[in-house]
Amino acid sequence: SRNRHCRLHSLTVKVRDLGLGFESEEIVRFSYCIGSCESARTNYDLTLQNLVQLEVLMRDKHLSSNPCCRPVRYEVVSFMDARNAWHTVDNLSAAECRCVG
Amino acid sequence: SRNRHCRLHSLTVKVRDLGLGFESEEIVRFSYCIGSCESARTNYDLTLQNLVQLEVLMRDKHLSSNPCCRPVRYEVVSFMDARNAWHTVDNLSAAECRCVG
Amino acid sequence: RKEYHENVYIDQPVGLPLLRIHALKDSEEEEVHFGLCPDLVIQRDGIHKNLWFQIQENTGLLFFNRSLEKDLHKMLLGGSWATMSKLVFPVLLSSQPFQGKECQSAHSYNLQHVPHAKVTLSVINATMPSCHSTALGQMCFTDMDLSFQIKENKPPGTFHQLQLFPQQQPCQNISISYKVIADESLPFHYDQNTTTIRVTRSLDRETREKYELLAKCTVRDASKETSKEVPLLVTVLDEDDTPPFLPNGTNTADAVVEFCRKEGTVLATLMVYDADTTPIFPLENSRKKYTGTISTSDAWVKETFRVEHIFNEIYFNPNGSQVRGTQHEYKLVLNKVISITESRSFQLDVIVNDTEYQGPDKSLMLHFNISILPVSIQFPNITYQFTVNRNAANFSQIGKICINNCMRFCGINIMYSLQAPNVSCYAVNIVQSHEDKDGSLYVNDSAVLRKPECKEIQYPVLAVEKQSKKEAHSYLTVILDGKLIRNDEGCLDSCARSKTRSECEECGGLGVLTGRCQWRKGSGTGITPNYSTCSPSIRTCPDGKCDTVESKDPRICPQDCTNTNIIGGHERGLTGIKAGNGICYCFPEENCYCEKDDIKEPLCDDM
Amino acid sequence: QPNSCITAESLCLADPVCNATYRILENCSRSYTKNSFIILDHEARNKCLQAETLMRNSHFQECKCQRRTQKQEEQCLRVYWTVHSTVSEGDFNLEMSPYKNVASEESLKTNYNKLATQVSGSHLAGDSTNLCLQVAQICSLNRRCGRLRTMYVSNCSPKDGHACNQNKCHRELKHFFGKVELDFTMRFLFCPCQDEFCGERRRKTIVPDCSFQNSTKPNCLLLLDTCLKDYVCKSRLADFQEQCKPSSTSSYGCSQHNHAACLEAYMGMIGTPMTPNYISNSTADVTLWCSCENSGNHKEDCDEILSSFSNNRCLRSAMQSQMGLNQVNTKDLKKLQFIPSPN
Repeated sequence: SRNRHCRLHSLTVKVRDLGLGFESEEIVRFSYCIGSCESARTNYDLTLQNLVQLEVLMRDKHLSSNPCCRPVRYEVVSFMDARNAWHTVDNLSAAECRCVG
Repeated sequence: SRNRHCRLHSLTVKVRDLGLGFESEEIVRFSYCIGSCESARTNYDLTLQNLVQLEVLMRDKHLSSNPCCRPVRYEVVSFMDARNAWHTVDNLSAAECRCVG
Repeated sequence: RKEYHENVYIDQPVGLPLLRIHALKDSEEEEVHFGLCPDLVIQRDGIHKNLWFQIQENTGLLFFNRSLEKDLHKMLLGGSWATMSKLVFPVLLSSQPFQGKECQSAHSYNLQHVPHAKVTLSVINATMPSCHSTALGQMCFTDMDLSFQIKENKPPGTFHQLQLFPQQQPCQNISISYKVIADESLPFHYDQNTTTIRVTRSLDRETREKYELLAKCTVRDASKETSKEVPLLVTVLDEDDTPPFLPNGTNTADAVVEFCRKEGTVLATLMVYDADTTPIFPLENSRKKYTGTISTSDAWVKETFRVEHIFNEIYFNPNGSQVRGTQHEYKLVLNKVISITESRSFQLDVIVNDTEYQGPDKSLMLHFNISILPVSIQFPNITYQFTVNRNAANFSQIGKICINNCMRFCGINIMYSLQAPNVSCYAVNIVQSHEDKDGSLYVNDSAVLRKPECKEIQYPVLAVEKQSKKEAHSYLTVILDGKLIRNDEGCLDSCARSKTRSECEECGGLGVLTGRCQWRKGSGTGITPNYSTCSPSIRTCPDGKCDTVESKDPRICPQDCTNTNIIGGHERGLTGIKAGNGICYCFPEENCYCEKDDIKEPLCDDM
Repeated sequence: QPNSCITAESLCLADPVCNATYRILENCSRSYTKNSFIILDHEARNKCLQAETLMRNSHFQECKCQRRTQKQEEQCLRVYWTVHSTVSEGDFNLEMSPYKNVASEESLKTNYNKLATQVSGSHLAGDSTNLCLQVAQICSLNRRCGRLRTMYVSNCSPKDGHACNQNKCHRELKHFFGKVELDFTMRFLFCPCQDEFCGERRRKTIVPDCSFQNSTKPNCLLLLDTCLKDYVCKSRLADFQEQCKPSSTSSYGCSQHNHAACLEAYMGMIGTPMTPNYISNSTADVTLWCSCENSGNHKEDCDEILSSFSNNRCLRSAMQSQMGLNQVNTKDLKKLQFIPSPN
């Protein structure tokens, strides 16, 4: 459990694999946020966890008992598609991660 | 799944069931955030989802692919414990929810 | 009596006395003059000309001279039929005949400085109670309680008349007789004929300040007889008529200044008593009453010492009764730090003065025999030797360095330092403790500990007293031993991060003595000071104190030093976690958590 | 119905003559509060007296102030005492309360009972013999009561090792007892106890370490002096003296025959410099945090202040009747069916 705190990771992917429907042979750098937000939890999170353990509250995928590791700033990504047209996509790649919420 | 958007719910719990170690017969109002944040997703989230489906990225409990439904404001809660001592716990009960991150 | 209450009925006959104001004299030859002011206050209606009441200047009899019927509307607020309203006015007292100007300064707002009695008349919008409607018992006394105040050291005089005025008791064909039940020896006399009560001699509060008598009234009508007893209380008012005195004759105390030399140190205390009371209210007057001044012309003495004075009420028991008096405490206090080289003995005198007492011996002298001893800066004649494990981490605490009596110092600041060692192995350093008394030795370069050539290191140790620059020297030998152990890469820098025993004991962290963190198994349930936690050294962390080594880096012992958020059931100390629920662990400089031992994986959404 | 002193003031200010006289009175009242009255020369003092008599017979006749109106209350009380400054300064008996008389007791039975049934029947009730615990639970169920209770407790508790701030604590306590319905606060503060454990909870209700106690006990004359210099405290004290005036003749114990009014006036003192509290966990007697030590010749005046709380027949009978009331209500609640807790 050491040093897996929420931080920025990145990899290079084909534009096609972004799954946004663009047809392009280009590759882009995609950065994303992953890691534990344990150290950002509050009394609320501890209580939520205890209530679920006591089954006072039901476990639910829309119930998060600690802050989530999410981008707080994005980078714009530009590329030319197969018909040599330029595209710029906002909010695609994370620029900075933090435990939010 | 219509009205399952991220919002505030509350219930009355015994202080003892909060699981924070306080011995008290008092009850407190505990409010928490639950609900879907689908409507707040960005290109980043769609891309992340696709990369996981393509197994370019591994599924991981510390990887959240949409904003999470979290408190953005908390309420203080005070109670008297079994030795008649007063306690005030910060950031215990949610006061307002939002899709964050 | 300070206050008089009486009822006045709308149909009450005029021209008769309503009540009698009594007063006592301050001296035999003094005359007594009673006076009324032209205005009075009508409750809810404010100030009005006094058209209804007059007072006999020398007897204090208050007459009701004009019927209220015509002025009812003034009384009862423009016809709003309140059943009752109140008239309030002062009866002034003077030893000179009244010229009328006394009323200017004495209007009802500000009477603290004018001798007076406050009269409150309740105007009752109903006919006077007839004979049969009044219970026999109510014909004896009005509902005013019989409590009186008599100044001590004053001449005798009459202070009350038990018998009510005719219109105050409506029944004619009944007989009312009064008696005062009191011990013969008491200084009061009751005159059966006039039903007046006299104080027969000058009273001395310092002998007795309260008298409880009993007024008995017997009412007989044709068919029956009833009697009623009411307590009659006399309180004796104090005058400053006794000088200060020493409780057991001691006016001298010894004051030794040695190890504690800082400003504010209390060196000695002497008591002075006064049989008089000392009112604390209003504050400014009480402080001025008793003074305590150092009597010296030596500037150094004036600068170096001060006297602090507090007083509280005590009780004296002259022949069995309990009387309030005052105990004055005079503390001799250091007004500034005294150098360790200062050494002298002398007597310091303090003059205590009772400023309000007019008689002889109003002040007395207190003597403090002061001896200021020098303090030597020396190490005990031993050389310091400590063994350190080669796996020790930075900030691990090795031991303490302390010159003679160092733990008894206050106001004496010692700076400890290590000089260059005999071999170039600079592994250890020293830091002052919080009050600069002793020095804490700690590892400040753990890499040096792993060098085989560094086995036994000798440091010259220097101690310097900050103010006088006096020095002391000694030697410290550090012996390194222990087999080196490898640290797992994944280990982090702070023991406090670990949440379980296994995680804790497989890693090191800042401050560890033997290369491994130590798990402190908690005991007790709920929020307890004895919480489970992972520590670099259980002897010093957590111990509720963030010492000077621990405060060098937040990762060493956040359990004692953290000021960040503590999440979960806890109790915060001045710094750090005083008590916690289950296991307490920290992300230094972020948050600390206290959670129950059976921590499951946190819930996570989506995915 | 006596009018409000605020409306009286605005009517007066609209009338030039009244306006001028009222301004004179404002200066007079300012000098009384700083008791520099002695500096006022004879001429100025007479002007004040006439101004006040004029005022009392004009718009301000019998004007009063509304209880529990927070911001407005202070402004109204300032007007009231401006027009009533001849009540002799520094005197303990303030004669008349500036507040309009209290609503009748019937209006008290609002939504308290509804919540009480939820607590007493549900799994949340826990130790139901401790009535002070139960009223605390009922308060937590009511959103306003629970929130305002947390507000005063958190402001009356020490934060991170530093001592509490008594002014903030007093402000929040006044807020709680001024805002939450009497229905709750009466039962919350005057809950009956059979044992010292319940008695300790009752004693600690107003967080006395911060709101009541201080390191040393001042003389009660000093406490009164501080109170009389503060409009709200002076008014609450006048109200308490009027509503809780003991009567030796009536079996009711009070000359005003309105126990609820006395208890409301007592609660009005909480959060002022003369905040009263229960003496210990084994009695329902209350007192002030002051002593009559070092009173000198003013011992009797001091005793009068202290005993108006610690030995007041009317206050004691009002508290006993309220506690008796609470006792009865919770017994018959048991029979009612449990209703699930709100969501």
